[in-house]
Amino acid sequence: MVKDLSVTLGGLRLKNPVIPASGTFGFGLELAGDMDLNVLGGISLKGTTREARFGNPTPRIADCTGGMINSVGLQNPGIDALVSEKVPALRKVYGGAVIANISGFSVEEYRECCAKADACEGIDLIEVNVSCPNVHGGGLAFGTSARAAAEVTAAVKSVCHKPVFIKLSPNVTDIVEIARACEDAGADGLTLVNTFLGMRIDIARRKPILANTMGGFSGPAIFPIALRMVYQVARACHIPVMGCGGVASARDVIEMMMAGATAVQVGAQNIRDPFACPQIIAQLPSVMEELHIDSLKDIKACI
Amino acid sequence: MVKDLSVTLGGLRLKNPVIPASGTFGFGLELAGDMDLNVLGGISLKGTTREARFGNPTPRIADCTGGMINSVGLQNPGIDALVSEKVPALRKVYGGAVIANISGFSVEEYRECCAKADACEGIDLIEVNVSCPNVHGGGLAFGTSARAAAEVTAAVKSVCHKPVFIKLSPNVTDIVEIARACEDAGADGLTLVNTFLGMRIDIARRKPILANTMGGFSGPAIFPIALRMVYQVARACHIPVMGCGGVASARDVIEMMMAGATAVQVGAQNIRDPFACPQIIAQLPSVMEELHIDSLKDIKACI
Amino acid sequence: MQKKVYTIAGNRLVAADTYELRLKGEGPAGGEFIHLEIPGYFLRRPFSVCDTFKGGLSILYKVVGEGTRVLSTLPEGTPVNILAGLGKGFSASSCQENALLVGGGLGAAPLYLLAKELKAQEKHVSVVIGFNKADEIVLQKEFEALCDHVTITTLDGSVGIKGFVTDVLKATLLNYDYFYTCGPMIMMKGVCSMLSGHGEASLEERMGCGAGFCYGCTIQTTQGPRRVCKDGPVFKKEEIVW
Amino acid sequence: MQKKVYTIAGNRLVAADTYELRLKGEGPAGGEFIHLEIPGYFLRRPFSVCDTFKGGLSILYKVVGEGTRVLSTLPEGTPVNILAGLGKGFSASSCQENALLVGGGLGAAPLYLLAKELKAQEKHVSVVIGFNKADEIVLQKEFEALCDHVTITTLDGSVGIKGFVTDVLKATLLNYDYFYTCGPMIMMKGVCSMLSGHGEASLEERMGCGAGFCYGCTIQTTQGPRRVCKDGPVFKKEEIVW
Ligand SMILES: Cc1cc2nc3c(=O)[nH]c(=O)nc-3n(C[C@H](O)[C@H](O)[C@H](O)COP(=O)(O)OP(=O)(O)OC[C@H]3O[C@@H](n4cnc5c(N)ncnc54)[C@H](O)[C@@H]3O)c2cc1C
Ligand SMILES: Cc1cc2nc3c(=O)[nH]c(=O)nc-3n(C[C@H](O)[C@H](O)[C@H](O)COP(=O)(O)OP(=O)(O)OC[C@H]3O[C@@H](n4cnc5c(N)ncnc54)[C@H](O)[C@@H]3O)c2cc1C
Ligand SMILES: Cc1cc2nc3c(=O)[nH]c(=O)nc-3n(C[C@H](O)[C@H](O)[C@H](O)COP(=O)(O)O)c2cc1C
Ligand SMILES: Cc1cc2nc3c(=O)[nH]c(=O)nc-3n(C[C@H](O)[C@H](O)[C@H](O)COP(=O)(O)O)c2cc1C
Ligand code: FES
Ligand code: FES
Repeated sequence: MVKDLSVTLGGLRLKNPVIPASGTFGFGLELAGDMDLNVLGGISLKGTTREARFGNPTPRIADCTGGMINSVGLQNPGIDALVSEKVPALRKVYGGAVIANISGFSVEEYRECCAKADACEGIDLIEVNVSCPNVHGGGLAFGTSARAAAEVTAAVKSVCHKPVFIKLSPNVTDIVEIARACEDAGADGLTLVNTFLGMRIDIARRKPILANTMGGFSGPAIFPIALRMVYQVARACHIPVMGCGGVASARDVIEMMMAGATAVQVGAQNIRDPFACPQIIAQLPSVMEELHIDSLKDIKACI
Repeated sequence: MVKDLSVTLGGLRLKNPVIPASGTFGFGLELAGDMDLNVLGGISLKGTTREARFGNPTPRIADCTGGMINSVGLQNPGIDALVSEKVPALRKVYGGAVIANISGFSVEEYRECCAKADACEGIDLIEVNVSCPNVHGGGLAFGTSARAAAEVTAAVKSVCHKPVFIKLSPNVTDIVEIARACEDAGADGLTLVNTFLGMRIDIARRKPILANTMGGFSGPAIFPIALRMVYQVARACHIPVMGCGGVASARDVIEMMMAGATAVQVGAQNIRDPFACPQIIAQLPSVMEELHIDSLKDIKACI
Repeated sequence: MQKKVYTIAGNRLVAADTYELRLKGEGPAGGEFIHLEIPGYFLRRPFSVCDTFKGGLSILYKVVGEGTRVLSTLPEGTPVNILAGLGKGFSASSCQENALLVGGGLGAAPLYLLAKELKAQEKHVSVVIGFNKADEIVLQKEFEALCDHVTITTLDGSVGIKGFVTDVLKATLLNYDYFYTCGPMIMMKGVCSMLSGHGEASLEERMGCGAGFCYGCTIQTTQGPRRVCKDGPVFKKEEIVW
Repeated sequence: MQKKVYTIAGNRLVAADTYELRLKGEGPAGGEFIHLEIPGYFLRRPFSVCDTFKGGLSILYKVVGEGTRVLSTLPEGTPVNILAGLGKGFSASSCQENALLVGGGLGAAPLYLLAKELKAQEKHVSVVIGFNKADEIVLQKEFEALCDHVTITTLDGSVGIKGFVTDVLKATLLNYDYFYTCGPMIMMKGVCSMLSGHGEASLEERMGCGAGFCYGCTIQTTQGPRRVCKDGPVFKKEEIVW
């Protein structure tokens, strides 16, 4: 039997739910020569800010059991280069859903960048990463306070016509509280989760491995926590959730969807294996067959 | 050169910093026939409450990449059986530091249990697990609110003469805030961290693996997050920290100590390998040699 | 309990999705089950000892999930880390003279080791084992070579008697003073409620340590909470709360 | 970039803590370095291609941490998952006639493949490579068989000239129109500031993807931010910000 992998996300039809997560697949272009990008349900582009950023000093990467820590620090060419160069170039080779991932250090920066992304023809959906420190709010990440997350959401929604998904940080006591605040402020959907704050030490040199001391931890190691958060939020909110965190196989995709995700992002696993997403997509039909699933739409939050 | 593995924790001298974490080594007695317990620096006993508890229904255990989830739910024989039976029996075969791990669902229960533990001769140190839901405070865990954690700390300290360590939950936005609140309320030390709230789904049966839906996730997968929390808290507080979370090797012990831990607990790794602690202790001298460490006291927070 | 590194001496398909794993290694590896590390998985997997021989033991396992699937791909010569000497097994001495063994599927595995022990004690052994289909049958020849009566049932009737093992117990007058059962819970429940005499059943739970100290496998019994891995997996019929 | 499963055809100790790993497999596996999966570790490890041959390639690696220690235990026949065809390597054609290669420790490895290419283009090749001690020397015979001049230095003077490679560059009049260097940063910095002509150096950074899309290995250059894995690892002397 032919399997139906398609899903509908924020009004967009995706040919399948598998989307490389922001920051783990560049702007798509970097891999266009190595694979057929068009097998991907969508692509979440590298996090973009108002100005171009070099990011943090190296080392920016540390290996961990079942995952990795990164402190890339939002290296990007700035929103103007995104909409005028990166997206048009990607659109020439890619027909699926293009997701712009926007970061900012002030509500104003979020609003401005999202307005530009909204006006860019090649972008289908806007994902707002609220994990950045709030420079006007004492340095705590926007995503760790329900009020700040709601404020960003409302500001962005006021300038966007395209679907807006808020991407939440898992480094919080109560993810549901923050998710609800975003929903109430008008978010069209949520992406759960970003990285966990982690750290490794080079015990021979007696100093942190990362030049930046701490960084974002992700990979298969975080899957059970991400899955729990997706489950809690999908039950508490009415807007769709993109599940993200530790997904590395077709089975993980299905588990995330059963927990309540409408689509699923794959992050660190791409870095271990650039062909992870096409491989997962290729494996989905046989895993669906084994589990007696005809359409992925049927399993959302089925537990 | 002979290596000095000893450390001083809350005024106690431990022959080495390696301590099986609460709930992952029973009451020590279960393993007394299988190994020489006296190689262990200390033993943190299974979490104990006022009344005996059966715990949660099975399945209580789920496997994960680099770790496991448990929802044992504090099965224990109650504080009276702990002080009258378990500890005296353990004391017959074990001479190291005995740590009672106390849980409760109200401040009053914590106070009462800790007072009994304090009065029990065989117990050297009291570890207060504030991860339980606060039945009088709306069901949120004591350990997720600085105020509730401080309240438990003060209540327990008012009845204890032995050193009291508060064991914190990592499921919080700001671990430093909670650690400081406990320090200010008189804690003699902190244990960081307890398990992360996680979940797994049996995708063939379409239901959560655990009868209890969610449970505590731990094991090597959480090491980078636990290490980061130990690092942050050890820098912010003046009281000693027992580092816990994902430790599985002698190198991990040293990394935790470099991050700021005075002693180190090993949890899920015991469940994978009952001989993990004696093995780690046996490997410490050669790893110290390789890293030019003569005494473990020298590396605490050395980065 | 002992931790050992054994070597795979054989890992072959013996029935549908079912493999016999032969492990060789030094020292006694008694106990009712072993707890086996599978590369890439954090927790060990428990398997009943099906047979022991000089310098080793064998288990029968079914591929039901990821771990057993990986296990089935490990070639001869692969070292395997196991905990051995785990669990309280069947008590052969509880039987006076005539034993009845009732198994379902791979529940037959630990019954085989028991049958050998009962025969060593010169007791009469009757065996009833049930399977879904012919291609799932295991140990038939081995039991026939060893025991006094062997009855096979299949759900589809392709081999032996058509139906459940309980159908046989209902229809046949079996002579036994003690019974032993291992298989799906629903089957064992039926067996225990149907058979009037004393007997024992071997239970299953998801396990953490497998060695009695994590309390991950606790069940409620008529005697209070008990750990399946250490106080069991075999419990007396009267102890079990179904 | 290609993902391949190659097989270990040899993994032998060739110097102190240093192994030669020979991998065989199908298809071209060009590129400056491979990104190799080590069982039990999440991230791959990058290693320069030292030599290529029909149906395979070899690398030289030093055991410096956990991953390389595990790698050194893998026996012949083990399948290894690699990404091949990575990185922008040395440009042999930038040299007109006389090439100078300066290596430190295992920095000699990628210079060997370069030397082969330069010789294939019929250029003169002088090599200076430095090691700490005699037991760390690698590729000496191979370079001697291939190149026009080979100078070895050791810090303790046990073999060749006593001192650093930069001591040789200072003391000797070397005839070259283009130089290539690979080794510790501090050495390459000395080499690039000492040698007046044009040249290239191969840099190292901790890597994530190794293939240009995670931006984990970005450095600042005189031309702006560059990814060591994709825009490098080889950069022109003038591009590098030390
Ligand atoms: C005392 C005992 C004896 C057993 N003897 C045998 C035997 O002889 N032959 C045999 O084929 N099987 C036996 N089992 C069941 C066997 O342990 C599981 O089939 C096996 O663990 C499944 O592993 P998996 O990775 O393929 O499945 P997965 O579902 O991928 O495993 C995930 C987790 O669930 C656990 N799990 C899954 N199914 C079971 C189960 N039925 N019982 C306990 N834990 C489970 C696994 O151990 C693992 O921790 C026994 C179980 C117990 C408790
Ligand atoms: C382009 C390139 C080519 C290289 N070629 C060689 C070679 O030919 N021979 C050789 O012996 N080594 C080479 N290295 C260094 C080699 O990658 C590291 O020694 C190796 O990754 C160490 O792994 P480990 O697990 O033993 O060390 P660990 O310290 O346990 O590794 C932990 C993490 O740090 C990274 N890491 C550690 N040291 C280095 C390093 N010096 N450079 C980059 N990443 C590092 C590892 O890749 C891993 O992600 C090269 C590095 C780069 C970037
Ligand atoms: C190298 C790297 C860079 C990342 N950059 C971004 C980013 O720019 N914006 C963002 O929202 N998330 C970023 N993330 C987070 C991922 O998109 C994803 O949310 C997280 O890694 C969890 O998924 P995983 O466990 O599958 O990696 C980055 C992750 C990694 C590993
Ligand atoms: C099976 C199991 C039972 C546990 N029971 C307790 C407990 O009773 N009290 C407690 O404070 N922590 C308990 N924990 C948490 C551990 O003590 C430890 O804090 C946590 O597992 C993190 O360490 P790890 O990653 O080394 O496992 C338990 C953990 C496990 C795996
Ligand atoms: S599995 Fe740990 S006590 Fe039974
Ligand atoms: S390592 Fe990923 S871009 Fe260089």
